[in-house]
Amino acid sequence: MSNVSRVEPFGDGFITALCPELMLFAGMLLLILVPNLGKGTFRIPGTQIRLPWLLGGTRFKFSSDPRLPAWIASLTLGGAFLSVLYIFNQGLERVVIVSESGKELLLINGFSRIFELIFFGALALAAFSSMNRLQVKGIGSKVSEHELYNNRRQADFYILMVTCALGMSVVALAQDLFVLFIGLELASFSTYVLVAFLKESKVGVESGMKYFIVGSVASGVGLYGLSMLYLWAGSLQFSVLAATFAVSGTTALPLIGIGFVLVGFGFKVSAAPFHFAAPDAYAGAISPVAGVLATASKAMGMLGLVRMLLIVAAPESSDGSAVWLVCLGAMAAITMTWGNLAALGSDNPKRMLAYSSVAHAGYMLAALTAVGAWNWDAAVAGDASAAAVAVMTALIFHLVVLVAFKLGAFLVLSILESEGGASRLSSLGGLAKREPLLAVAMFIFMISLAGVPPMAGFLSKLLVIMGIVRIAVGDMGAEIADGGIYVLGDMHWVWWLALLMVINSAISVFYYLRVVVVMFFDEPEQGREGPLPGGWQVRVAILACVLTTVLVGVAGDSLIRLCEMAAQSLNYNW
Amino acid sequence: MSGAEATTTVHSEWMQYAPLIILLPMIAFAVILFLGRVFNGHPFWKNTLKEGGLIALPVMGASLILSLLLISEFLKGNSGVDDIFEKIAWINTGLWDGGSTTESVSFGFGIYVDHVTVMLLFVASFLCLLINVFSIGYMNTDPINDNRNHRFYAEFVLFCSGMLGMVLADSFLWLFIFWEIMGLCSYLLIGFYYERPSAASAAKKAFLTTRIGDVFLMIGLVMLWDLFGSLDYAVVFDTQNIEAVAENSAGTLQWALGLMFIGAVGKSAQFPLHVWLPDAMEGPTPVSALIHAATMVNAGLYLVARMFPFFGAEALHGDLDDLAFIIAAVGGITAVMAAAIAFVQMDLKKVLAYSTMSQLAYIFTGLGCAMYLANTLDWHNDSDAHYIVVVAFGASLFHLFNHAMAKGMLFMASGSVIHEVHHAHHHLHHGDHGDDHHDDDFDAQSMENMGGLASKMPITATAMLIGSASIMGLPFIGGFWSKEGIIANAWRVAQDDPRFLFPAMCVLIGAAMTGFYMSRMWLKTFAGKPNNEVAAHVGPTNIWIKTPLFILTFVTLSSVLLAGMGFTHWAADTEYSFLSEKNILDGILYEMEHAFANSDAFFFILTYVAIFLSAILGPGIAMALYGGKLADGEVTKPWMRPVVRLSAWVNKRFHFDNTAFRESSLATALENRLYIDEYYDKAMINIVAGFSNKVAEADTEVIDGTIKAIESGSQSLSTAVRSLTTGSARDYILMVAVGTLTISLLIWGVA
Amino acid sequence: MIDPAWVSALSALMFVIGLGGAFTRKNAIIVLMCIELMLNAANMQFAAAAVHHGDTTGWVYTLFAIAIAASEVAIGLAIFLAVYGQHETISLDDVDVLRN
Amino acid sequence: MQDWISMPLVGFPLIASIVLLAFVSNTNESMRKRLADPIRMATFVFSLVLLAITTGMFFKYFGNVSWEGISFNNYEFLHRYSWVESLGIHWSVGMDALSFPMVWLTTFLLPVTIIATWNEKNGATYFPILLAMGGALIGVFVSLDLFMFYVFWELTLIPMFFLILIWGGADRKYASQKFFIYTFTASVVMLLGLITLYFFQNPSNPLDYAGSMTGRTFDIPTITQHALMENSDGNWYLGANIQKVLFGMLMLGFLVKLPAVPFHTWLPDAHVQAPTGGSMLLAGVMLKMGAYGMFRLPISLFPHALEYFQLALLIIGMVSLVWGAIVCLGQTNLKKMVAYSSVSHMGVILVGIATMQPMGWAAALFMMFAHGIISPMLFAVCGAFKHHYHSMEIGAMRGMAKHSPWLATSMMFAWMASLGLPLLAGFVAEIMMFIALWHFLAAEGWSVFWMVGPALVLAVTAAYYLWSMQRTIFEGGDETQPPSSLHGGPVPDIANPEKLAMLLLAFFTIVFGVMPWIALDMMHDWTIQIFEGLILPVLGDFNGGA
Repeated sequence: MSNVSRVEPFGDGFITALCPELMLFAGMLLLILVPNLGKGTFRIPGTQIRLPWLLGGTRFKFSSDPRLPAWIASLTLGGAFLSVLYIFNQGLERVVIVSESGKELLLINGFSRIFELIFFGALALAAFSSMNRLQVKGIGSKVSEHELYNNRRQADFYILMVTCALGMSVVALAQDLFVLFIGLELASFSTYVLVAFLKESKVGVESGMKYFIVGSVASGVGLYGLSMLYLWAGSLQFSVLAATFAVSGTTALPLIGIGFVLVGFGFKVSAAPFHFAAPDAYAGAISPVAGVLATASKAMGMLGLVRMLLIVAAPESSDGSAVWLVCLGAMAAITMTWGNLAALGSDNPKRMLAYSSVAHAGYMLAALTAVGAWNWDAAVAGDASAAAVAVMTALIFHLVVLVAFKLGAFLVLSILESEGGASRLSSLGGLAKREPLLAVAMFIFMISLAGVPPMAGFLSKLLVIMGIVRIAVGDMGAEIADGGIYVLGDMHWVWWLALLMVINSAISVFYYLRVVVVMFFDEPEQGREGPLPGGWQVRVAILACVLTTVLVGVAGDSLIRLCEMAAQSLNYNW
Repeated sequence: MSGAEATTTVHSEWMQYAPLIILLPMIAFAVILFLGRVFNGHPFWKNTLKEGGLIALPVMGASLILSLLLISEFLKGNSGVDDIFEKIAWINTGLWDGGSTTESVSFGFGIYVDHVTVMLLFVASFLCLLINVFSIGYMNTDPINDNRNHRFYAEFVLFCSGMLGMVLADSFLWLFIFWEIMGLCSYLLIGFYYERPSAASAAKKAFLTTRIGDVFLMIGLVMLWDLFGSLDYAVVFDTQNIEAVAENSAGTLQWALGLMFIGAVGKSAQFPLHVWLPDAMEGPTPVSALIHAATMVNAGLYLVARMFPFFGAEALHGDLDDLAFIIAAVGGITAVMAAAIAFVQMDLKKVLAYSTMSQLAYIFTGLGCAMYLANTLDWHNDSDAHYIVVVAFGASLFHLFNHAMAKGMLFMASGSVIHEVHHAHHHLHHGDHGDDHHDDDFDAQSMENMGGLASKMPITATAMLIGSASIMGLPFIGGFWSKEGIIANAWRVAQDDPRFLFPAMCVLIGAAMTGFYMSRMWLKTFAGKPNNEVAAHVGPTNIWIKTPLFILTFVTLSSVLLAGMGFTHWAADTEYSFLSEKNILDGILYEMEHAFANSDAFFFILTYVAIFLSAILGPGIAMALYGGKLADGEVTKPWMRPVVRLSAWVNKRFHFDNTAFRESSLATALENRLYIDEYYDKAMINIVAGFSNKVAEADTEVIDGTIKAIESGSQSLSTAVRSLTTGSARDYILMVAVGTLTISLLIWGVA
Repeated sequence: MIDPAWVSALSALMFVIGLGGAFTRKNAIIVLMCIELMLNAANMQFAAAAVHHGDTTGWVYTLFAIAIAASEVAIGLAIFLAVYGQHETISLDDVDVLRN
Repeated sequence: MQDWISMPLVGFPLIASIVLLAFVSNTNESMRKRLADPIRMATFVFSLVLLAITTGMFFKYFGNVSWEGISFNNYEFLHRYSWVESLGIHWSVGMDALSFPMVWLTTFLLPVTIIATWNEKNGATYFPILLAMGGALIGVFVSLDLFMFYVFWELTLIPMFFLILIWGGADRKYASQKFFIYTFTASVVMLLGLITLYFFQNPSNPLDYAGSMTGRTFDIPTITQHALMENSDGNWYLGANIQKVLFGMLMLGFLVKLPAVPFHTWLPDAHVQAPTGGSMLLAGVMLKMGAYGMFRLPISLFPHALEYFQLALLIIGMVSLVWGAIVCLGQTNLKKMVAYSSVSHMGVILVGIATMQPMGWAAALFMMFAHGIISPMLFAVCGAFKHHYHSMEIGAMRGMAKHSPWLATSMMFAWMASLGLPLLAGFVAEIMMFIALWHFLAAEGWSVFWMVGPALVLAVTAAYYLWSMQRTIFEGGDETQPPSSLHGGPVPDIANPEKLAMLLLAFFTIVFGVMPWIALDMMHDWTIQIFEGLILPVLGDFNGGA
């Protein structure tokens, strides 16, 4: 572990190393305090002396502004995002936070940082665009300015956003499986509440309940898997687990343990068959939250899987027989097909996007499978580590750009939602006439989701496919050049996942295009002919998403390099 | 960019202008069409320029003059066969035949002049000019054509361009190209009266029927190309090249030529692709005269005549006789069949149309026989055989010439009749109201509405008489010289090869039939008393119409001179010089002697049998049935009086009742063109259209249906998949549990 | 001292009961209880493993897990209350506005 | 040398259209109406500039490039700029005699399409979309990078999708989606093929322009060069099995685009519903992308597989040729008939390719070009017919020659050109194809009857065209009975811009029919170059010689 500085909690360099996280923490505190600032006084007991202590009472004008929590949260999350970017720009220092007993708790490197970028970026966009748009009266009614101003729940919402970010960043940094799990739970609990935030509506609470119940079962299974691993290895440190795994990894206990943990993360990435609650949750939650679920939360689950499978179980696969590979491959195939098929007939745009995010989870799982197969056959595996880095890069890249267009699509829906619902495809009717630029933005998101060039979605899908194919082909090219004779059947079976993936992309075009057709072709629903509700924040957020989608699609090289750097930092073996 | 590529050098001064013969009309096409579009209805355009007629006229005149200059130059012997001007490399491409390089291949355009070219060039350019003159008299005086004659003239000149181009082209490829252009013009001109459904359908029929032939022609050309690596006459007729091909591909060559012959069958309206020609009479009469009598239908003959060098090649001796027989047999069948159908036609132009088919069939028979002779006789070394072959081939070409002149004249004359009958009808029934013409059932083309016109239209009647005589082959007049030759040759071949008895019998019988139906036509139109009031009021025709008739009458009559000059011999023999070989009087005497006092007893008898059939039996029966005096007080020209009187006498003396025949099923079948059209229509509708509908259905139901099935299948699959998301959290938890179990089992199992 | 293996076995049994109960029971509260059972099975296993390995970290894990379980209950009950307010039932089968 | 010239050829139209569209989207309805005229003029002038550039290239004003004598896998105006360096993706553009005619055709059709649809509704958005279409199409033809090629390949779908969706006919919703999904499906399979091909490079001995991350390159000239080297001496580049599979995957994308039976059913739907401008570009250029792609990738890279699949291609080609024509005969919809005729003509291209003769390939190339001029005219006529008579049914309007002589003349001309009348552009390709086909068949010892099927297609083609003309141009000249769909309104002839467009198309149909060498010489040269540079060195004596 060279080049890594070890830092103890609150020791030297702790604050600089964890600057973004600490910013979040401070932001959380501010969110709790600032909206409560008022002319409240504290009467010294037994006296009539009232000392102004600024909490409670009649709130100040600035502190009663309903936009304040949103601003604080956005600035906090945005600041965290920018600080991570700044850190990247400065040149990343690898730092590991160790406990007093020498246990590694958190590791700061490119890989964890880039995931933080995803989390903070998605949440910042969601927070910023929810400003003014947060519905409190349930889906179907417009929010009056008055209702908005008098609602203190604004603060709760944004606090949850920030705690969510905090939990996610813990997941990103964790070097101990249990720490990771705690972060995961922190983020999960926040999202449960965020999903159920619209408690005044039937669908809001219902979605929250389902998400909560199924999520809890999944994390229960995961925790039990953790306990099995602990029972087997005696520690949940990644390094210890990996070392133990290399010795006795193929016994039943750790394997089933890993399988259980996989269930816990599988729910987060909404992999089939753990995805069932996801469409319901997305449909019931308000759109920015659904967007967060589809991007940041999914990235978190993916991160867990990567840590679990590639760090813990990778040594086991060095002999070319990763046992979880088949399992993951099957899951990937089922997930992408299921998601696409289900989305095909869905009339609710949010459910459709939910199923599409299931499909995207399938693509990412396929990539993960490919990483797992990275040195499947010594004869033809070739420069396997480079290949594995390539797939990992693709996976990260996909998660990063997904924020732009998946969240962007949800944000467009959120505008419609604040107008009175976006639960039918026809709600989008005539969008091209009502607000052409918004329709164009949605169009860009849709074709990007479908993987049509020159959007970022194409590049990411291309990278994933390229990664898979690269793993599958291995070093055959060099072998052929040396006179080896190979047939297509000699490739690793993950190649078929790539084929399934392109076929699925083709299917997916159908439902993405349907949205476009409705926007550009159909007439608006009755009573929705007029202009859309205003709000520059959400439009700025959408613009940011559009620009990212297009620019990354057209000139994605630097982002690819960033992701590659992150992927390289994942494992010393590579 | 390789545009023009010099392959040969320029020799003579007029020959280099040969392309202008084709180009001038082509340019005129664009000019007339454009000016017509722009100035349509303008008085100057309409009256002074005759809606383009007077633009076409000088152009066609120029073409004729250039042609004549070319011909005279050729006759003077100033030019070889194909070294006329710079050849244009039209298509450059390459082929690979094994080996390490490709071969470059080029298709060029050039001009090729030989005897056949010269003859047909004259026929085409001369008749085009005359018909142009005629058209001005015919088209511009009928108000129904007002404001659309520019279309007629434009298409007319384009047609002429195509015909002249076809004749002058130096390769089969360009022959085919101009051939198709003629087809297009024929289509457009037949459909000139586009508003009539019958015209529209006739135009389509003409194009399609010939197109079917063209398809085979094209395959034939492609095969021919593959054998020779070129389609240039200079290459394919080269003896050494033919030898090379003959060595191992004689069978393929016969196939290629046979397929090309199918194209000729279509273009020249021979059985079984003859159905379009009678319908094509829907076009204006000048079109019928030009395209369907004088020029375009000769294209097929020209093509077959062009194949002669293969048949005559020593290397292919005896290899192509089957094809020769097929050509002769197709001719024989058509000759009799068309003549029989002509028996019962009442429509003046249709009679002529069938006559055309029949006469073209004669020429095919003649060509077939000549080719058989050329292919089986050792004519390159044996001078007797050489003479036989040359004369046989020459007779066919001479008949082509005679027929073109006579039939062009006949059509123009018939046009003149129709024109005047139409006018008379118009005058009589509509007065000067200027009503629409087509609101009644009056048929100006039906011979029922004519009769006794000899006195009213003397020049027309004369022309018609001479033309008919020429077609019939009355001694000394026009077609006699060539037709006798064809019949004689057919029988000569029949002596060698019994298969040829069939065409030989056909042409002999056909001679009598021709005599009958041509006489019938003339008598019904010009002799006897007017059949109705309209016919009684027909007046003389205008000068534009008369002039060409007049000229052609003399051309037809003067064919005896051509015969005397050795046309028959010259047309077939490149060695033979046209003007200098023989004294013209000697020539005529020689021909006379040859025809009437043949030293060979067989041919001596044959000649007189043929003369009896065509000049006595056929016309005799016609006179007996249809002859008659003119109406009282009507007098015709002195030279027609004997004919009319003779017919009246025969009619009186030998008249018999032909009702039994007229009511027989044979007559009905003939009237219905032997039901061939009907069968074709049925085949089109039931088989082709039915099949295509089925295929179109299969396209939607099966191929697109598969796509739609995938689409709807995936939709229902989607519904099924989504219905698994029941909405109950319990089921979701169950799925998580199942998933957990499965994963555990899977991992365990794999481990 | 009881052999940790027995504790593990017991925890496995608890886990199975919890998981089985979670998808067989309709009432959300009972399902929540089943989930708690699953979490507690994990806790027990952590504890047993800590003993087995003689590693105190396991105890810490257990404590954290208890805290997690507690907050889970808090969130769950709040959500169920809200559900009841809207749907007037907390039967998992009957709360199915969102489906397909 | 203006090597950079291809870049603005692609980039400017795309950027200009995006700018215009973004500008227009921000305006309201009435403003958009007023903007239609200036935007139309702007796009028109712009397209004329493009045409001037490509025409200048032909006449050597630009770059002084001779389009003949460019040896195989060499390109003029070659311009390479690193794009995504890590993956070996370059902005790599260039032209050879294969792509240049297509580029010229695109730039020619663009202004003609604008003229022909001068009065299209929603002009302010319509014309920029046309421009974007043009840019994307040029992009396909000039790309010399697999990634770029694919990007532009898919990019063409987007403007066409909108053209159909917004300006299309009654069933445009279905048609536009079907068009998009069908062709997209095929091309993603192609994409997987391309990527698999990419990774079969040898990273331990990387080619030029290889990516830093992957050690492989997307650069077409480099790959082609490498494949050429590997393919020689009877070796199969990448081995026989892999080469065949990759060939099949690439061909699938191209066959659907072409389209060949049985992958053709998106075409009639798309064409019937597409607006005139869309149809013109779709039939004129977009279909040719398929044939172009075949030459550029599978044929250039996998000649062994081409030889292996020769017979299959021949059969697909012949079936397309015959099937398309017969289906035409059973159509009652004018535009559908014309659409199926395209299927038939694309069969000619495929058969030409399958002959594996320079002449057959030149025929295919010339067919691409000739059909690119003729078919827009066909669709312009159909569009005008629809526009004026409000119906697409054959027989809805008869006697057009009387009512609309201009339209009737244009129709007659276009139909005749399409059925292969000599001295019009289509004939040259057809006769060359037939000669090459028979040359191949005869060498293989096949019977002449195999020729009759495709040749009879010419008669069938004539049959359906003539039959449709009989029921539209001819007959029913009675002015008192205009089509009922006009509701007694006046019977108009086509407007002046349409006339101009028809005249232009007709003019070039004649020019390339009478003087085919203008385009054919460079195509011929290209076929010779690829034969002598690739096919012969690689395959040797493949057909056993003729």
